[in-house]
Amino acid sequence: MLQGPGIVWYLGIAAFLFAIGALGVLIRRNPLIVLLSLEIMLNGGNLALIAFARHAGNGAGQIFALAVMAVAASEVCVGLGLVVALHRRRLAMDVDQLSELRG
Amino acid sequence: MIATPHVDWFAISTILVLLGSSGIALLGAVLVPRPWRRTFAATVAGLGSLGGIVTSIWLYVDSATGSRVISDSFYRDRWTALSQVILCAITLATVVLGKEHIVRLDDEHVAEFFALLLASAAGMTFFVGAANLMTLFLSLEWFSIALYVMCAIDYDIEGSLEAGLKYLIIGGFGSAGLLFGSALVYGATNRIGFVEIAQAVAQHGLSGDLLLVLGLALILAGLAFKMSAAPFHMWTPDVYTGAPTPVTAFMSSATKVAALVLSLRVLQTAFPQEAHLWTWALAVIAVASLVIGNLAALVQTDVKRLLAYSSISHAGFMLIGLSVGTALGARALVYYLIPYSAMAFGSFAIVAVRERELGTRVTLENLAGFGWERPFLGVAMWFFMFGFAGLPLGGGFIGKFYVLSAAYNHGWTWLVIVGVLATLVSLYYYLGVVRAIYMRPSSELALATGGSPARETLVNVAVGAALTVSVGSLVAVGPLITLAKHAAATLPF
Amino acid sequence: MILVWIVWVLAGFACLASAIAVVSFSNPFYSALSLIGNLGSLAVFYLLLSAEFVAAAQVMVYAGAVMVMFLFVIAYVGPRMETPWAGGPTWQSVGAVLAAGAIFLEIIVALGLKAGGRLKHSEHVHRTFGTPGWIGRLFLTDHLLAFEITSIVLLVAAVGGVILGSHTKRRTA
Amino acid sequence: MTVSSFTTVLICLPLAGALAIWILPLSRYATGALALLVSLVEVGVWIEQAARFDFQRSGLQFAQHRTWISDLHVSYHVGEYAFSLWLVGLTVVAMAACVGYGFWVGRERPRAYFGLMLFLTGATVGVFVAQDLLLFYAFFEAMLIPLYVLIGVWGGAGRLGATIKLLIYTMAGSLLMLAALIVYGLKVGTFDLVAGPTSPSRWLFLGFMLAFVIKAPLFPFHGWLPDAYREAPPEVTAILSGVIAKAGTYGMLRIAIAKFPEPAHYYRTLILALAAAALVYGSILAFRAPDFRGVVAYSSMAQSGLIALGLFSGTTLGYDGAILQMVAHGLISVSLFLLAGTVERRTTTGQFALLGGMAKGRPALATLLLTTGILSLAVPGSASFAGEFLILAGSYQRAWWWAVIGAVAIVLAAMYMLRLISAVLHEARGSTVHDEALDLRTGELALIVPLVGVLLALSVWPDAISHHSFAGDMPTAVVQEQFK
Amino acid sequence: MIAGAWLCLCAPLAGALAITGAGERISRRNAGWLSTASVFVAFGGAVWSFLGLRSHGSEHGVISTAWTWLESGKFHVGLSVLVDPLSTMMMLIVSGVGGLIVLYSIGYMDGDDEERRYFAYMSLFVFSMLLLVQGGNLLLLLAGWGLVGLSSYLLIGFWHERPSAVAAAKKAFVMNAIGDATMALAFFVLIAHSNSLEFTTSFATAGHLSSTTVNLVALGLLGGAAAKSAQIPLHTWLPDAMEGPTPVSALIHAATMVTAGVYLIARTHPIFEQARTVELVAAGMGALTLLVAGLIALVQVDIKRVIAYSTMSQIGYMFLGAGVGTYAGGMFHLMTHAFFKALLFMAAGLVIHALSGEQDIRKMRGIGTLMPWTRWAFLAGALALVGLPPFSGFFSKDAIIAAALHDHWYGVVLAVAALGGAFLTGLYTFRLYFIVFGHGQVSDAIDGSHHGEGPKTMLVPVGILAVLAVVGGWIQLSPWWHPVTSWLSPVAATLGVAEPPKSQEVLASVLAVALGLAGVALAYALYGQNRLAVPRLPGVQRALEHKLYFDEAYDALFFRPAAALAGVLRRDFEEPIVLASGPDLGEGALEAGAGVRRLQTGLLRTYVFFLGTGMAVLAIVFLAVR
Repeated sequence: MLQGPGIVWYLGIAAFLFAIGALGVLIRRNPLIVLLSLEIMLNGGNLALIAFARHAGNGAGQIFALAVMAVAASEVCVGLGLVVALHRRRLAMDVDQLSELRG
Repeated sequence: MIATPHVDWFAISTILVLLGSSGIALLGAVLVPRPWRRTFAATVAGLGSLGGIVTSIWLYVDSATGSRVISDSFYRDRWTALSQVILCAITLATVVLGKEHIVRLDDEHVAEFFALLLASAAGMTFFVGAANLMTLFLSLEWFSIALYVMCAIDYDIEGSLEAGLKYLIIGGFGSAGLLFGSALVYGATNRIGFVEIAQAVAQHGLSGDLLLVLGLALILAGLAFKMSAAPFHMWTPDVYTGAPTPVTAFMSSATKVAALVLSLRVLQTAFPQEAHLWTWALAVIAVASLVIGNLAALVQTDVKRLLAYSSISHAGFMLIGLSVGTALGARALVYYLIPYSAMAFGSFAIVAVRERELGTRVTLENLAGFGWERPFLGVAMWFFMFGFAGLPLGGGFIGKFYVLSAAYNHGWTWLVIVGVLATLVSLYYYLGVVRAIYMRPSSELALATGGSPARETLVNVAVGAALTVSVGSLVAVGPLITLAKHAAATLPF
Repeated sequence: MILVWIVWVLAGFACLASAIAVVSFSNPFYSALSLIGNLGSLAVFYLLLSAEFVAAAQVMVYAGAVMVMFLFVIAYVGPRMETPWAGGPTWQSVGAVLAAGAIFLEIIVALGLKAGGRLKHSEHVHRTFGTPGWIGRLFLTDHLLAFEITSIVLLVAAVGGVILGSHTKRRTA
Repeated sequence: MTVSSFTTVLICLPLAGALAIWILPLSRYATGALALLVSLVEVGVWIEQAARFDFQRSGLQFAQHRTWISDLHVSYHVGEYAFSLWLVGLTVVAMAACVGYGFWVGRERPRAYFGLMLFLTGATVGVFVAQDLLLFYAFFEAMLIPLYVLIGVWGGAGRLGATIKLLIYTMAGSLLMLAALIVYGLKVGTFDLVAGPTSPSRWLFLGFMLAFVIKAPLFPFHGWLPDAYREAPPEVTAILSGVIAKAGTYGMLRIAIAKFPEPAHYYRTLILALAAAALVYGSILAFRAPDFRGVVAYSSMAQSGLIALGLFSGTTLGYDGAILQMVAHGLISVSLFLLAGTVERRTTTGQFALLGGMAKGRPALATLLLTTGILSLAVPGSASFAGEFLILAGSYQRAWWWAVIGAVAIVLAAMYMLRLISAVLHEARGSTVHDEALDLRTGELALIVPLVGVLLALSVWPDAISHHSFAGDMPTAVVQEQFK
Repeated sequence: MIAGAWLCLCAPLAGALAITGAGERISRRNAGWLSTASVFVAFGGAVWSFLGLRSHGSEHGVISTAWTWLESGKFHVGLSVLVDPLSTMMMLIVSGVGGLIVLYSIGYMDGDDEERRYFAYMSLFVFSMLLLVQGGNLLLLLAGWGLVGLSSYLLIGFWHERPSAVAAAKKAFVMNAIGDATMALAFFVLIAHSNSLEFTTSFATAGHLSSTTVNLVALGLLGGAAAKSAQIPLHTWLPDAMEGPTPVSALIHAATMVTAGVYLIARTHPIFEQARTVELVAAGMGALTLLVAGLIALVQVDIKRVIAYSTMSQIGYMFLGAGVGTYAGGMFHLMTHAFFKALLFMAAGLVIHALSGEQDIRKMRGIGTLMPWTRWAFLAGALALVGLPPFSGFFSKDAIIAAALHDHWYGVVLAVAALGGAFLTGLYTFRLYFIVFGHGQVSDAIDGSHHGEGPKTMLVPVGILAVLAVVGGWIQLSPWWHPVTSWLSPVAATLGVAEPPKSQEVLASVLAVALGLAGVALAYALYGQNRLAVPRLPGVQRALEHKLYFDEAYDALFFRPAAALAGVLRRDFEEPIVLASGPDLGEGALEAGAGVRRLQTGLLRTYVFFLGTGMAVLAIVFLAVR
């Protein structure tokens, strides 16, 4: 039996994290913060997975969460690589400035 | 002692072959002296994808009855195998194209490029066989991450990094949605395997369950993003334009194949009870893609952007086949994918040649006279454009016929009408390309300096192969449909 | 019980606050630090949800390795101040809130409607649930393939990072 | 080679020729010669086929059937009825003349040009012999592909706009036809034209008809016509109006009328009205067109209207007359446009204001233009008169006013065609007509004289077509039985 | 016999083809001889048929079919020739007079650049005319009908550098096309009812038709006849047609083609007899035309136009005759008219030729003294035209007047008109004669350019025709001697009502001759001796000089509205709506595309926003629908 608050509360937190992360991606221009916001979104998903795993009492959720962690790390790795490359190319750290391609 | 599951190595042999050659290519990046590196890596990659084709064909032949392997997390069936054949063929063509047209600077990162290409192809070949939400998500990220890097690999070109970053961030957003959706579906059914999800829904009467449909919505959005279907398409033009053209060629064909094929499997296998939702949703998405892709393409001057929008509209067409959720639709989809990917790949390859020759972005303006200067590529482009437009110069014609037939069979005559109207609009810009390459004298064109002389041998081979496939699929409809039929037979309809 | 509730409330508060902080700090450095707090509070949740191994991994992998990487890069490129909400058309900011809010509300509504139902009673779980050994067993049996491809994803990302980050001589001109 | 494969040979020979021309690195001269040879062989094959054709027997002849897409019941099914035999004949003869014209004037980029011309031949023949809806559609569309390039590359100054218009208009129609044929084929379970049953659906009928009325074209679907006819190279315009437009009217007969008898009956008055409108409107505009090709272009539209009038009158005379008129007008407009080409080559223009007086010292040009023009206005006794007479007699049996409108058009035709003849040949010499402009040369004569000769022969014996288009005496019955 | 008919039909065609095909390989002169020969061969054929038919004694003639020309369902039409009394008579006239005129042309056209073309056209015309008269069914008749119109067009516009000639040619063709169209409509009715255009079947059918229908058929035929024979209201082309070379006017616009309308009525009289109303309309039309044309002829100054109006007037007589039922009378007048009118034209042609193309009679004064032969020939023709005994016109014209008189009140009106016409004929004919050939000062203009009498090739045919003009009428002197009527009776039996008693014949003859003489006398007074001043009626004169404003009226009523309609359609419908609608739709699509393109801002956040919104919307919909 789950102690403390019910699974729903955790899920509420997860939803909030997902939403706030999305908001971050939507309103921030610094690619680094955008990447951080993406992490928050993924963590929201992770929390949901683990909460459901606990709720269902089956391990898939936890495994999934672990894998997601690795994936998140990978994304960050590539994302940071891009940021570094941007920096090297003396490009602005502002996603709004990256609008060479449009139309 | 842990009882590890039985591993059916043959089922994942294609993936292994691709991964293995990716590894060898990567080693080559370190061990092979620089002058040989390009040739070495390309050869390894070529052989690898060739091997992939062989093994996946073998797999197709040997998997008449579908089954799940390795703790039920991967499908060994003809649907997987056929998609793998297509994917490996695209990869091979990309290798051939990339041998000459990727990363001009000191051959830096060339070997890594081929390694990533193969890794990404391996990811896709896995993706199409994924049997649960976890393997789905992981393999999606697998090939996506490789693609992010490939987009940005030529970071000296203007826009390459921008494309990479845009793709990464939007892709991350999409995957996060997919993840959350998977979590919700998992929460609703306590299962992650596709088959089990459907079973759970059936057993517990979960159809219409709030969490389930919410999860389905998020998953659908994440997958639609990968197919670059509107309104999840907005990254597509920018990324296709900014990425090195061979990568664009690969993405426009392979990614779509993978995303569409897998989407059909997920939806049919895991969510058959929610068909009333996703069929309509996909139909609407298809219409949106047709409308937006075609209208936006009308006003493009940059050829890569134009083709990018065209790929959005074709995603719309293929989504029609997907959306009807019938065996006919599945056949239509698989059939459509073959000429489509050949044409998409071929046209981008031709753009790559022109780009290299001019040293600048290819626009409709500076395509002038191209058809006369390079007769073969011109004719090929002609075929591709008319084929895209659904004129009977290639399988695109039958493909459209097929998906529209599927739509009608499902009772969606309105979708047939939308499809033909969209084709009509698309005609304008496809003809525009033909007009640019043939009907304007090249004297109108001030050739930019800084281009390098075209190296054409291998490109011609790649384009020729694409041309053969696209025209051949018109003639050999029968056999291809039989293949598609057998492949689709493994899905539950 | 009470203790659990207190921990939960504290962690929840920290989690929400740090998440908001991440997206609102104008200095990426602070944002990154806030994220560490966020990850930490999540780890607490994981523990409460009997996911010990995940909690540990969260702290080590995420808060440790990943965030360190972040901080390095932020230090490398130099923290660049930037105000949230600024730039871009107004409709987009409004739309951003609406979209994010809509997603949030949808999930909340879905949960709220379900809260009284099946979600109310969680399963009893065995003591080993979430332990490293249990996780390890799962990794080697039911989720062998997922485990393997996770490693491949990491490998690909590593290669990508190297390619993107490597600093070679630029062509002059 | 069995007898049946004649039809396939007719389709594939030019396609193979096209391929050979594209692939073989031949000289300019050799390319043209090869193309001409191929098209002449094609004519020969057709003659052989016509000689073996059994006009007494009803049903499809020289048929071949192969499954193409099994699960949708689509097949490669080709074969000829008597009336399609004539249209195929028109196609191969016209194409041979036009290829010859291209050879004579020495088109730039010969390999591309001749390849496309042969491709066009194959596709057009395909339209007339296809007995499967999808195959028909494929050929119907395939015709556009070479046309687009032929006009766009070798056309006049306004060619780009004209090509876009041509394609968009005609595709707008044919894509709706695609929708209609999908619905039809799936509903009845086969795409085969011979085996397929009739359908009472009015929507489907309209879907098919739209394609045909645009292709023909009938009023008011002719927005593409003036530009395309003016900007295309003359031989391509000749094909457009002489052959391609006939694909539209052929489709009306083979598909719209045969497969949708009930809707055809229901919409008969509407379509007859459109046809009559095309007839009168085209004639009136032809009368005011300021240039050679403009006149012929609008007159082609009028003639399409006339043919449609015959077909939709639904009478024996109407059907026979329509087939005869298709062939006769096809040959006439090919000759006229080729003549327009020869005039334009000599004067650089087709504007009447700049032309005139060309008859003086150019007897061959004058004679041929006069003869063709006179044939075109359907002077009594000519093949085109025979066709027109049958059509109008047939439409009279439907309702008297159609014949009256047709009779008005006879007068209008005389007016515009005489205006054309005198504006080019007669009165004072135009400012662009120089003395050095030669009479028709041997090469040009060799192209146009045979066409005119065929027309004259048909004038002497129009029954060759009018009585050999439908097996048996009653075309109405044959059409009702769907040519079985 | 049949072979003769085929020979007759084909010889001129062969001549035309040979001249066309030979091109410059044949000399101009030889082309002329070839053409002449071909027409005389045709004449031989005609004679052969005539003799054959006489000995054969066939009542209704013989039809010979070469092959089926057109066939559709039950309807079928053979390429066949008909040899019967009516057609043989016409064959003889056409090929005989035609041969003489073609012969005459050799001299007349000598020196023209394009003689070959001329002779080809002439042969083509003779062929067409023979096809018209020999055609074994209505459709072939129509074919010949159209082809003569074509040849007429070609020959009127022969001098195509002259805009007026081209315009006249076009006018002639279009007017005739109207007639062709009405005939075609009449045929459609017949086909609809009998599925046949054979003469016998059609005539039999006509008997079963309702009176409205048969009237419509007859009206259609009458339209064709009126157009071809330049009867009011379709007459305006004929005077303009004088733009053609004079032999053309003689052959086509006097002797043969324009009288085809009479032939048509005679040929299809069983139909007209079912439609008496229409027949009477035809008679009235003839009467009106003969008066109007006679009046207009009074003021014309172009020698050929005067004769042209006279032709219209004389054809009016023939229509009158046919209309009241004396088909043979009409045909008889047709024959004599062919002789004397061809003669008049050819004599006029001699004058014109001598004056190098001058046609204004005011500039010809005194030419008679220089060209005595011509003058005598012309006089013979003029007297025949006026219808004084014993010249041919007397016999034929008076028969018609007598027949008309026989009918009830309407007949009287017609007869009065015809008698008025006789007076007018005398007046305008001799006005012409006295102005051109009268005694007087030879004008200076003539002296310099005059060539004297023409060459033998011209004089011989004129001589022959002069003789025929005098004696041609003697073969029938109704009611006492009437071989023509009997000859034609199997195919064109005179209506009973049109069989005038002898008293009427005498009365008509006396009145006509007296009035004709009065006309001549007045002309002599006015123009021959200038004893009387020409009365000054400026309004009337102007109206007549403008040919009673028919051209102007047609221009205002038909041509201008049609041209304006075409202009309006082109400017206000075709260009802005039909041609522009496609591009406008295209513009619309492009604008929509530009709109979509503006959404593609290049800003990452916009893209994510759409992705997020898409997710949210999808989720809401799914939750709502489930």
